[in-house]
Amino acid sequence: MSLAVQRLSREFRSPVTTGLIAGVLALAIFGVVRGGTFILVDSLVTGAIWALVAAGLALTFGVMGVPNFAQGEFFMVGTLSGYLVYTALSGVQGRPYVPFVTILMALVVGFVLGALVDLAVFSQMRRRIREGWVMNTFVVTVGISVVMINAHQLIWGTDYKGIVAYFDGPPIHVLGVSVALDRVFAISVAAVSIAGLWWLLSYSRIGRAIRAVSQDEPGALMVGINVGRMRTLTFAISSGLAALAGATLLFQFPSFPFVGVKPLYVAWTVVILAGLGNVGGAVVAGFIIALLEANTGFFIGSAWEDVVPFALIVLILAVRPTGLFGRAVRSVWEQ
Amino acid sequence: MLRVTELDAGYGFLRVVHGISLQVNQGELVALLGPNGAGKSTTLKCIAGLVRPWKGDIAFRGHSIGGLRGDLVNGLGIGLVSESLNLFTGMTVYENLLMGAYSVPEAEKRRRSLDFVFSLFPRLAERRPQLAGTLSGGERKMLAIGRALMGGPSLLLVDEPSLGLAPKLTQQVFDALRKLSDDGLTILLVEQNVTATLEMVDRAYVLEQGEIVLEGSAQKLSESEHVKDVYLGVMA
Amino acid sequence: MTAFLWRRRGLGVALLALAVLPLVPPFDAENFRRWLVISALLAGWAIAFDFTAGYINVVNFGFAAFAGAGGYASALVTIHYGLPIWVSMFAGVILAGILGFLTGVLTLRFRGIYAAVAAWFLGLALLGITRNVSPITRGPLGLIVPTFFSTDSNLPYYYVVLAMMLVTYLVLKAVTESRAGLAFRAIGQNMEAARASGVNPTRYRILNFTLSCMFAGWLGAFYAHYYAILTPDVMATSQTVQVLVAAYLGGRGSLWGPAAAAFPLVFSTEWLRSNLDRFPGLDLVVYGLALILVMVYYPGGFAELVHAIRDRRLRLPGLRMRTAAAPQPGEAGAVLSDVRE
Amino acid sequence: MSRGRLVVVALAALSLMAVSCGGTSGTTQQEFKLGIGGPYTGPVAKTGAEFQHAATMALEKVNYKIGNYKITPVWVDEASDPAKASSALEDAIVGKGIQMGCLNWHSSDAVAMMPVAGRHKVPYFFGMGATGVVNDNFNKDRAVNGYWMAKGWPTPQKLATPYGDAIQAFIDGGSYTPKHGKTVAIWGEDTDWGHSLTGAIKDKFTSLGWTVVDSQFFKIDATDHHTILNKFKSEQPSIIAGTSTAPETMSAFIKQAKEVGLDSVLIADGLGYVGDFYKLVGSASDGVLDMQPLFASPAAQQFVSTYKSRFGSEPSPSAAGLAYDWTGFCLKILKRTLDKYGSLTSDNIYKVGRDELWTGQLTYTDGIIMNEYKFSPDSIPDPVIGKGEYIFPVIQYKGGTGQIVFPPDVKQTNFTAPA
Repeated sequence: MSLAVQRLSREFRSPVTTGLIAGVLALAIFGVVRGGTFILVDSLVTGAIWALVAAGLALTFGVMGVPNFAQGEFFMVGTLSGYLVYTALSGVQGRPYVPFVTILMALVVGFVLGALVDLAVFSQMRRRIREGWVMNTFVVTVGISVVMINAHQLIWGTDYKGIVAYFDGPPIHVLGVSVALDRVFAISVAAVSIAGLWWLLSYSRIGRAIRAVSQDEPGALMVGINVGRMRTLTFAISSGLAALAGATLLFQFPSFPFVGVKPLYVAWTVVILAGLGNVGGAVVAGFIIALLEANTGFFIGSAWEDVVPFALIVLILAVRPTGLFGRAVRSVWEQ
Repeated sequence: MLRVTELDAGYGFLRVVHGISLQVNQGELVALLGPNGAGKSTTLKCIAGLVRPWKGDIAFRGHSIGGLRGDLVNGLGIGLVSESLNLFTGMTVYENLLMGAYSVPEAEKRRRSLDFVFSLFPRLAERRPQLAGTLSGGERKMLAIGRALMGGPSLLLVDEPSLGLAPKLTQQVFDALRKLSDDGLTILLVEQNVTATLEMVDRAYVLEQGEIVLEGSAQKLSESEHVKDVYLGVMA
Repeated sequence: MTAFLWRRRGLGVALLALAVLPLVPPFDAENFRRWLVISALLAGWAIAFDFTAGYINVVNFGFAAFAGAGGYASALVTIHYGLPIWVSMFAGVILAGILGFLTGVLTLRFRGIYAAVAAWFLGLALLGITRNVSPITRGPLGLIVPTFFSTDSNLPYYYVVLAMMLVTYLVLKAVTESRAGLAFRAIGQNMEAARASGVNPTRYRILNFTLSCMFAGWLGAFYAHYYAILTPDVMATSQTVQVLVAAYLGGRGSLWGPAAAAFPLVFSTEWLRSNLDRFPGLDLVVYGLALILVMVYYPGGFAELVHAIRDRRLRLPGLRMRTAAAPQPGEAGAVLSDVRE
Repeated sequence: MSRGRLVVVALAALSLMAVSCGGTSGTTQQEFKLGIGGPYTGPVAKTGAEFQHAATMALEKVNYKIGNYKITPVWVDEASDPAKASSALEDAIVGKGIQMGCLNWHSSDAVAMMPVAGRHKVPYFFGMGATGVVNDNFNKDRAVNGYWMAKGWPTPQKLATPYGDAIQAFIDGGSYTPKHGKTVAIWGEDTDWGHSLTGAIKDKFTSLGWTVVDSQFFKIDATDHHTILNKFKSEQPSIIAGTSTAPETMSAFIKQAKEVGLDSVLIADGLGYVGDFYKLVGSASDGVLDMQPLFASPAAQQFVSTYKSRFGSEPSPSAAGLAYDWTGFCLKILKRTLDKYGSLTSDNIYKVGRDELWTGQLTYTDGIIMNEYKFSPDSIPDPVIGKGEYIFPVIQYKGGTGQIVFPPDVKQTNFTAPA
């Protein structure tokens, strides 16, 4: 705990951060007063989900230095395996545990696939590449993304494989805003997963080892950590999280080859705003992006929903080149 | 305990170490001396598995460990305190020490190691919840040594412990190393500070331009003309 | 100047070959001439892209947006002011140059992946703006653009784009061989060190971005007047990816490598697309796998292959003739520690 | 030595290119290659798949034969990219020797493909790229772009007017009273299609005296519409009308409209573009208005069941259905050409198109969607719209099936206003 306090107090010493938090609060209040409470509620729900999608991306970059352009495709894998599992369980649909089984299976599929991809691709690259690691892996993830999208089309076709809803029933009302049960489910899954990830990274032996690799690779080797295995594990966790998000959001993102495009863009926006490699920051930034989108959509028009955040992020970066909560992970990303 | 034979190593096209051989016996405190760029650190990294040797053999307790990955070398009981320390700057002192005992499964053993490190460096106990990145230079060095000790090594490799430290702090670190050696730990030390080192070690090798030019007991080396001319002369 | 040209005699041979190619079978068929046009256009873009990626080490991930902006500017000037296309193309050059300049200024403090992503986001914002200012651009409805020629062949288009590619190459190559080129490489390798040795990174980075975007916009104008239709999708990330793939497969930092790679790349992908049409998507799987394999096993790309042959040290994947030179398995840690110390 | 090796590399690259060029030979005398366009890869590949399946079924119906010609389909993948589309068409014409083209999806692709068809004088029929740019280009230079003979889908403006008329008819007939006066809010995907269709809807409603309270466009892949819908909710329009061609976007919009609790009449043009939308939307689609042709006739029902059993998914009337009919029309044109000229060449086919299709002499009445597909000198490149010809009725969904509620002469049921 004291660690978190230390970090927070350091963040707050920066006037930029303080100013930004004040700005976000102002935006939220403005939105609520001029628009309605739904801006706040919807931003919270959407933000939690974006945070989940982005956390894996941040983790992969922080630990492995891989800016993953294929993160959206692992989301796609999640929607697909979620759909296949859910329809396979059609005999027992309606039982409340079925959605949970579905998303857990998606998590497992994403995890295993991520591990395989790391072993087949990134482990091989690590043996060979000396310089330009970040950009080379970036290009490779572009290739992975192309392969996964089109493999989906070849094997499972182009149909929209989706569901109406995990949970039937009337929406619940929060602050006068109706929220469908599925979205309540999604925000709960997001909250639990993020808390789980946070616990894993902060307090477990493996989580510490992952952080150790991200902070100092030779140091990690020196204390006996199998760095390669930790990187494989990291990529697997990150892919698993993306797949989990995909399966959880199946009601909103039916599975088809290109379903990962939107989550990918959002995840990148969030991660850049937070500072690459900063998992905790990604969670906060997820909410900020959601709030920005909602306000833009309401006050300027939906068509501008991504123009404004993109432009704003570039401006924020101009003031603070490592993102809002960026750490100096220079040695990795300056290549 | 450690025997290095005809070791060649380097980076890219650049060969840094030319066929050196050395040996460290059980319980000894041995130093590898030499000027900057002589290949001392590279040798140490080869032993620790951070740099892959091009040629030659490294044997630990009779088993060849040349080219073994760093984490596996660590698992065999070889601890390394590198020149740049390689601390986990975003973790607390306590977490760093805990990471040092990463491959020690027994909680009891970990706790005993921790107590030992804290008794050796009481300063670290005071700094326990602080982030490693916020420590002073001397404290970092202590933490790096402490972290290496947490794994319960039977051989400790220490790279330039005096680097960047004030003489007083250097002395403290050297005292600690001497004490560890007296307690029976085998230590291989790389140093540029020849005078202070020769005062405390049992034996030493002098490495120049990747080759061993002199070796022998500390006594013998302090009396050698070459050492006097090149190193002690400069120091004086 | 003569010396400059003499050193380029290899280029002359290649160019002659490219100029004759669409006249000899089997390349003289219209579909292959079209592939040649696509290749030359991609080659030109890859050169301009490599000018930034391979020299100052910043990957302009918003590249297509700048190229597309050039296309839009040229198209709009032609439509509204009735200027000849040759003239209005320079509107594209100027607009893209200005945008490149602004991007250079905005991303000045960023390095590596941050600069890449900042350029990406700028590109996406530009795309969004293009889509939304529909009174001017017609947005997603698409802008019909006058074409260069009302000809029934791709051949004149090919010679136009080939000439444009050549000019792009010669100008950018001349810049990289001047003092500025040294400065670019210095900045690309280590900005602080470059600054310390008296190179003004600000000026050179902005210069680089501006030049690269100017040529991107110029070629973007060709795109507009060739395909006769512009939609905001020409600025999409997928278009940047095509250029990036050509540049990386070609090998960064040589300018000619990306250009040379563009031709076989376009031909093989179009061939796959044409012949695997029973399995839509299979061609892209092959393409993606090829990209992954090349990046994993031969990240130096085409240019390195040629250099290796010239230096007679052909290294095939998995076969290391100089084990000493190659980083060893599992030693990323060691490599990193080298970098850090 | 080194130079020699360099030459080897250069030759390798060149031969890779040359190999790419080889492989295809000219056509044999009795084989006729028919290009069938569609977005077979890319973000709307689902539509491409429906095209491919439907065209295959249409070809199978004539056993791949017209007279003594064997008809071979060549799939022209437009890949949702004008550059790729035009390249694919040129390759199909020159490399594979297609003599006629049929079907396409995007308007922007159509604009890039038109000059290619014109350059090689290969007539291309029934592209579904529908917006005004295609008409503009067609009319601008008919000598070249006229080879893009006829569109398979009229400009959205011509189609979208019935919504306004329908609502007016419901009001006049007493089955509907606007809850919040004559107010309408417009929504749509931010594409050529979305803008031109909603533009037409907007114009129609305005001309009928309605007030447009808001217009919102979103990216084609947006699936979170809560902001728009909550805004609409606060603005209280009686009707919200719009379109999206992306099923994930459309289904999310409709589900979220219900979640938010909008009480407006929802016009969602294009919901039925994907046959199995009900799997995604469920009961939230009850009461939604759309304009879709229906699989009504026994032949159409037969088509649906065959399609489902062969391809495992529900066909959509406007994608698979129309593609089936238009391919059938293409085959009829071939038949007519053969009868008239005795051989199938691009030139003869073009002449039949020009002399008989454009004049309205040659029409197609064996379709499963429309009664008659017909063109006229005034309508081209669009098909003739109207009763008995190309018409989309307004339908209202209930339990996943649509029933015609307008125009009155073909209506199957009465409009039900939302509670």
